[in-house]
Amino acid sequence: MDLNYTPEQEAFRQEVRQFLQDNLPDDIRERVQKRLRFTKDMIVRWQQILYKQGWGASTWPKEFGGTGWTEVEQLIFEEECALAGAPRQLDFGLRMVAPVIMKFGNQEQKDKHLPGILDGSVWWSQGYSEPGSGSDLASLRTTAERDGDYYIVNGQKTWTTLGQHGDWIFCLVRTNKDVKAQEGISFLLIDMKTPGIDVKPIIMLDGEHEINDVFFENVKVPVENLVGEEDKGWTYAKYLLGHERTGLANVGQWKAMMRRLKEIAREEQDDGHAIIENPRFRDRLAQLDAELRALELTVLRVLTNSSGPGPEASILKIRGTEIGQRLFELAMEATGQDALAHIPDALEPDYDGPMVGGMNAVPAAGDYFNMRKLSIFGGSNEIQRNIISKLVLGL
Amino acid sequence: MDLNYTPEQEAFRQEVRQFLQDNLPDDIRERVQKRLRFTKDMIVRWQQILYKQGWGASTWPKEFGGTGWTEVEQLIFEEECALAGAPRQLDFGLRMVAPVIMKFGNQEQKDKHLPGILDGSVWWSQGYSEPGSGSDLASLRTTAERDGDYYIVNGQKTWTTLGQHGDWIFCLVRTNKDVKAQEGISFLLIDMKTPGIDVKPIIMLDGEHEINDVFFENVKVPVENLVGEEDKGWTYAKYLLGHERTGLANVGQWKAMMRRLKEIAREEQDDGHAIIENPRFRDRLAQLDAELRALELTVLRVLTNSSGPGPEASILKIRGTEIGQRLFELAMEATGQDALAHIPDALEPDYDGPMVGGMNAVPAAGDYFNMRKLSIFGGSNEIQRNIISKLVLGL
Amino acid sequence: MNFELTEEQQMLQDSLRRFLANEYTFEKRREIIESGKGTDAGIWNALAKMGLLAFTFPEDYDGLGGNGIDTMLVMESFGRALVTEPYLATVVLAGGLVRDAGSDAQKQAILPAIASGEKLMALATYEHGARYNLAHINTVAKAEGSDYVLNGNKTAVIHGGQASQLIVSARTSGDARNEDGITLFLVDAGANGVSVTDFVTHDGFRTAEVTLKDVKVGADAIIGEANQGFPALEKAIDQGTAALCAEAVGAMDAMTEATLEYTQTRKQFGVPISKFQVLQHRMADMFIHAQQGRSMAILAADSADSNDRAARREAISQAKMLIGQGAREVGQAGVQLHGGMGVTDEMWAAHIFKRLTLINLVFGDADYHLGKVSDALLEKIA
Amino acid sequence: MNFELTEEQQMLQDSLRRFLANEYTFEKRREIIESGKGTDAGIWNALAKMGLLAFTFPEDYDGLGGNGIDTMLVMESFGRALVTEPYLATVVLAGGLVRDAGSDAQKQAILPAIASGEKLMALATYEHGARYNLAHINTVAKAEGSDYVLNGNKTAVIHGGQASQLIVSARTSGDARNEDGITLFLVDAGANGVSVTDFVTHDGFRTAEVTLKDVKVGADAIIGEANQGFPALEKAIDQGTAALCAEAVGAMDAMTEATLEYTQTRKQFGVPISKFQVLQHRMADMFIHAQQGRSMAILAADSADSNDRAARREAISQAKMLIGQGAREVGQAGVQLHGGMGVTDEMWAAHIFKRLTLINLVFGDADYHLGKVSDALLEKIA
Repeated sequence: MDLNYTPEQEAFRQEVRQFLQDNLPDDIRERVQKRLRFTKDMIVRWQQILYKQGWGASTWPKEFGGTGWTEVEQLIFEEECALAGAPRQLDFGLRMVAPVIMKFGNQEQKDKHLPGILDGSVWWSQGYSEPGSGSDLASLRTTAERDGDYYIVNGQKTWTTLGQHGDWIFCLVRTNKDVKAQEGISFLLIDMKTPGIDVKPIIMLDGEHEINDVFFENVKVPVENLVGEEDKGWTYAKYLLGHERTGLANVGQWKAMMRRLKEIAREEQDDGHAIIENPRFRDRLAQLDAELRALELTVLRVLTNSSGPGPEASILKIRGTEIGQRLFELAMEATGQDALAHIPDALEPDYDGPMVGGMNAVPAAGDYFNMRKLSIFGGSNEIQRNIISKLVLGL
Repeated sequence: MDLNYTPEQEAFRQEVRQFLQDNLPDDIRERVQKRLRFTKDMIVRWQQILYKQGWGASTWPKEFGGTGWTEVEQLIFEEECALAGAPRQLDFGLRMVAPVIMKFGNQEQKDKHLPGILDGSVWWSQGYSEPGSGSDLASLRTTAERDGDYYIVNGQKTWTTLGQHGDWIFCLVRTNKDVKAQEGISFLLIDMKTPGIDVKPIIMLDGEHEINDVFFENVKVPVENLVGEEDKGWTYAKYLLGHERTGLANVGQWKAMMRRLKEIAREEQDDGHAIIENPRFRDRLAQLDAELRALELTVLRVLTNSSGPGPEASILKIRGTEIGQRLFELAMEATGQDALAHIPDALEPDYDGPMVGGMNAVPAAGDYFNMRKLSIFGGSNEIQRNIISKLVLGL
Repeated sequence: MNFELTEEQQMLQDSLRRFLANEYTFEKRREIIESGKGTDAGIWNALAKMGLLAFTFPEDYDGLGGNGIDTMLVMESFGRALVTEPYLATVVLAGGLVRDAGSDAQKQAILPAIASGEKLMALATYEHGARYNLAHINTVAKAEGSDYVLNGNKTAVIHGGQASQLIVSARTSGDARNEDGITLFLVDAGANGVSVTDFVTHDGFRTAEVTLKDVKVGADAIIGEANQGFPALEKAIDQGTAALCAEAVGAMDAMTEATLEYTQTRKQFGVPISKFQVLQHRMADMFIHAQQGRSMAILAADSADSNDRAARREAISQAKMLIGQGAREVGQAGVQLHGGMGVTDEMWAAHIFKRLTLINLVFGDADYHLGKVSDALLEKIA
Repeated sequence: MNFELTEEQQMLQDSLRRFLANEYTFEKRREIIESGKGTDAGIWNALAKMGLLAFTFPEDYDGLGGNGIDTMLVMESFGRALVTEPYLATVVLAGGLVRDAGSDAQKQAILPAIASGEKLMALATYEHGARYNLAHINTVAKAEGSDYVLNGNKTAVIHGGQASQLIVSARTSGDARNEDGITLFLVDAGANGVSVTDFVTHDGFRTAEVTLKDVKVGADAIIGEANQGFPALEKAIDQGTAALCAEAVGAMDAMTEATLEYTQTRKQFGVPISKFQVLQHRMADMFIHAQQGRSMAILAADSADSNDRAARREAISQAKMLIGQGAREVGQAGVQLHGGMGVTDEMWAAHIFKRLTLINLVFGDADYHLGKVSDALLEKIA
């Protein structure tokens, strides 16, 4: 065992750090680090910068234009990006639809779709969940009926994160109702400019527009946009879930947030002293710091373990989301009564109107509220514990 | 609403307190307050003293020799007894079998059994649980077959607390196998000197002998010892469970233990200071103190609520056991490494052998271990939450 | 020892709940909040007509002589319906302060006006950097002849933007953090040098930042005695804290009920999710928290009127601590059990969650009050 | 970055586990504990033959040059089987101290004798009233010519009653709580003036109270330098703490396994209780705690050899804190899920629970280490 990074890994980290210092635009960094409202533009611009460097897809193999990095290198890259204040790259294209296209798509699909994901020119959205399906994903009801060279898609998808910016959407649709729920599902790529698609905002509890309903009414999708075989979509979706080993832990993001939280703890005042001097607050911070360290080590254990990915991902999902939620809870509590005011305009960088307290308080409560989604979306933590019980413990 | 005790209640409290001061023997008080090993003798002697005062049964109506006190008076009495260091009276006779005999027994049974419970001359044990029955009590398999004027009892009871001292035992037995589980159960009173009864100790995890297995092999029980009707025993057992409203909260006992814990916190040293000065320890004590206060208020709310007893008893059982367990956990942690040594002989008052630390440490770990039973026995806290879900929340 | 409501209290509670159920719907509430006014004349006048705004004032000043328990009943009902009206600010904090510490002239001028619904007030006392320390006051009131000139900044002034008159704490002697030397002043919101910035809060209430620049008031603006304002201020905040505890209990009940209803409707894998044991136990725990909270809210309400400072403060801090913790657990559990719907603006549960969260932050969070309880314990037993 | 065991480590772990599974049964363990000796010659000699007692000693002294990770592997296996042998006291604490701070002559005299299994040792350092402060030492060593005379009392001397030689910390200068002025002495357990009282612990280990009354030792009994013993002492306790962390992880695994097995066997209401979702999730949480604990035990083992004091202490305290908390959760959950059987002396789970509980109390409980981590955080970022 050796808990140190190798000299090569350390050199790699330095290279990434230097690149970030030289290339991450200040306005983007500011938006990220102050936790201001983020925009499509900042994601796309950053993706283009990475693409120019050849780092557009840290998780892809080289043959598709990826970096071919090891998992530890990917982790280092993500961590450095997060610590530097780079925006998180968009998962839907890079880490969700691309692996499926690479593994199950045909050559035309690869040629058509992967470059746009890599260079940031095409914004992908996810069309899995439906009203009423929730954790029971296979109960989905959106249908795709074959009509000549087209599928006619009807139904509704929901929880489509950032779908308001979407150019394309990948969807699970029902192509066969006469078989078991899992066996009649297909995986379709759909151009969101196709007539009959209607994207409607869902306002989150923090008042922000982040997720959407997507309605499909007689949407004509060319059959060439079917990935793999008809009715086999559930297999591909499951492949995708199994593909994700450690990303759910979000260690890089949470380390960046922990650093931010420590700054907040030094800045926010408690009866004339920094709140870090308050022993109760500090104890909770220290506790969380240790738990985050344990999470990071667990991620590294999983990554460097020679046996393949397993349902341990559920552990990382549970611990990662719990730690993330508590980080934002502490950040809110640090700002005390300053967190009460809701000033959505102050989430824009050019805001110069009235405020309560400083910039630590502006996003504090909204972020805490928003982050409740972490333990719900992507398979609730209850579902994750079911998975551990069944697949790891054999109960 | 009025959260103050009435002048009459305060006067009653003073009367009880004075009586305890004058009549509770010092040797018994010492055993209780130091949490030494307790004996049959101390329970019986104390019961006799109470009996002489006319206070042998604080929960019974006057017609059977009880005090006829209101529930609030009962609570005051219990609290004062606990705070003074009186031993807890034996529930099995006073609060478990007696109410059943009063409600469902015939006059002969009342005349024969109640006086011995009241004056402490007869030690009752409980024969409900069986190996394998656990929370699913109705699955019990001990049989009583009618043979002339006798039932022939065969089977095994377990978790019989203090059964090693038992003169009589009340048992749920199966008298009919051809009906639903709950409908073939009878309630029998059995003299433990009857041939065929064998009491075997179960050693608890603290090394102490507190509970027992009780084996029945062709035990002849006169039919006159059947309470109520044959096959109706389940109803009587359920009556008993419903009868217990707030005793499960154990507020008096825990208030006494809280007082003791505060003494311990003043006495035990942390780097040359009393451990109460350690902010982490003190915070946990303060937290628990507040929770105990909330529990006490909840008990009083239930007691003085004009609507009858309900499944709220499950809340009190859960909170009472959780608080009790944490009291003993803190008491153990207060003594630190002194708690490691296991010196069972030091649980006797005349012990003068070697010790580690003082008398705070002697019972500390054993008590903590022993108290794990609180959330298991008498319907585990999981079962209690099931009850709340179903009976209170209607799920 | 008696936890029963009087017949009058029961009637009050019933009619208030009925009124709110009919008039203060989810949609109506959203309209009021989005109107940006921070209060709704129709609702407020109706509350005045029900006598609620006068309930805890003495009978000599158009009141009914009610006590902390009456405030509790009102606030609990408000908590169930997430009412955002300025009751806490106007009636409990400012009205309570004037009632307990004001002169006869001040009571005469203020209490009937509050009672009738025509006057809104607020308490401007917290300052930046102080966090929850009430004595940490840097706003200065300097004597000039028989007048005083106030300078300073106040934060977390609940419904300050809606008030026509503020009660402002200022230092007339001593250093920041001294309990001595604090004086309470009545200041008209429209007076020269007063500027009030009104903000909506995340839960649809209002808070204000108040700046005082050379604001001149007469000696008759002092509530109670100069330099001796702290005990009254502290007691007012204690009463406000007790009121928040009651509100939180109402909101916890509402959250539990909303969650019970949602989980019994929502199906997954072919059964209502309320059939999953893990969710059942979590709802049982929500219920237990609400029950424990109710016991402590009663204690807080009963203690809030007391002049035994140590006992009152201990009870209030124990209550706010346990209720703050319970609010967190119940709020988070309620959202979680609503699944994805729980984090959308559409769901009642999301709004309850936000209110429960912010109640914990107002007048001291659970950790702050744990510190108070812990310190008191040390004093008592060390 | 690599978390894989070497082939040798894997073999060591496999053969040790096999040995314990065959030879160190529940019944055998009970016999050993009830014998009152505190160690079993057969088991101890077998461990010696497997080379375990020498693993972490330098090759020059019959050792194999192993490191903290090797200690972790041994202790984790011991934790799984609840081995009560004096490995921590003799090999990790005393052996480690002599290895890291002893003179060549001391190493020559001690390490091979430990390695062969013939010599048992213990570290006598904690004192009553100090709780977990290692520098709080009142035992005095007074120079008399070239000799030293020791007087004082030591507590929590793990396996002190089994040791033929003790390492005793004593103050040669400075006040209680000073890190400077502490000297470490080798003291024969049979020396004049040494009295050792042996106690069984609740979990079947042994602890001793040691009294030193005018105990005379030569200057050659000093380990390292006079007055400068604290860093070595602290490092030894850190290494012991890391070892306890590993042991706890083994015990947490054992508890999780025992609980999985029990709940799949035990039926209630006609089904194995492992089918109840609430119990399943609790077992999932036990598993998560054990996994988190394993990550931290590795960190502690890796850090234990380090001379970067601040980093080592932070890692050790973070590990002991999280593992202490995990041990509590896993221990309590395991007992609870065993139902009534869980609180009887018959059940394996009850014995694991007791060991997990006491591990938390040894060398600082979770709160103590939280305090250390919290203080370190303040230093780093304030």
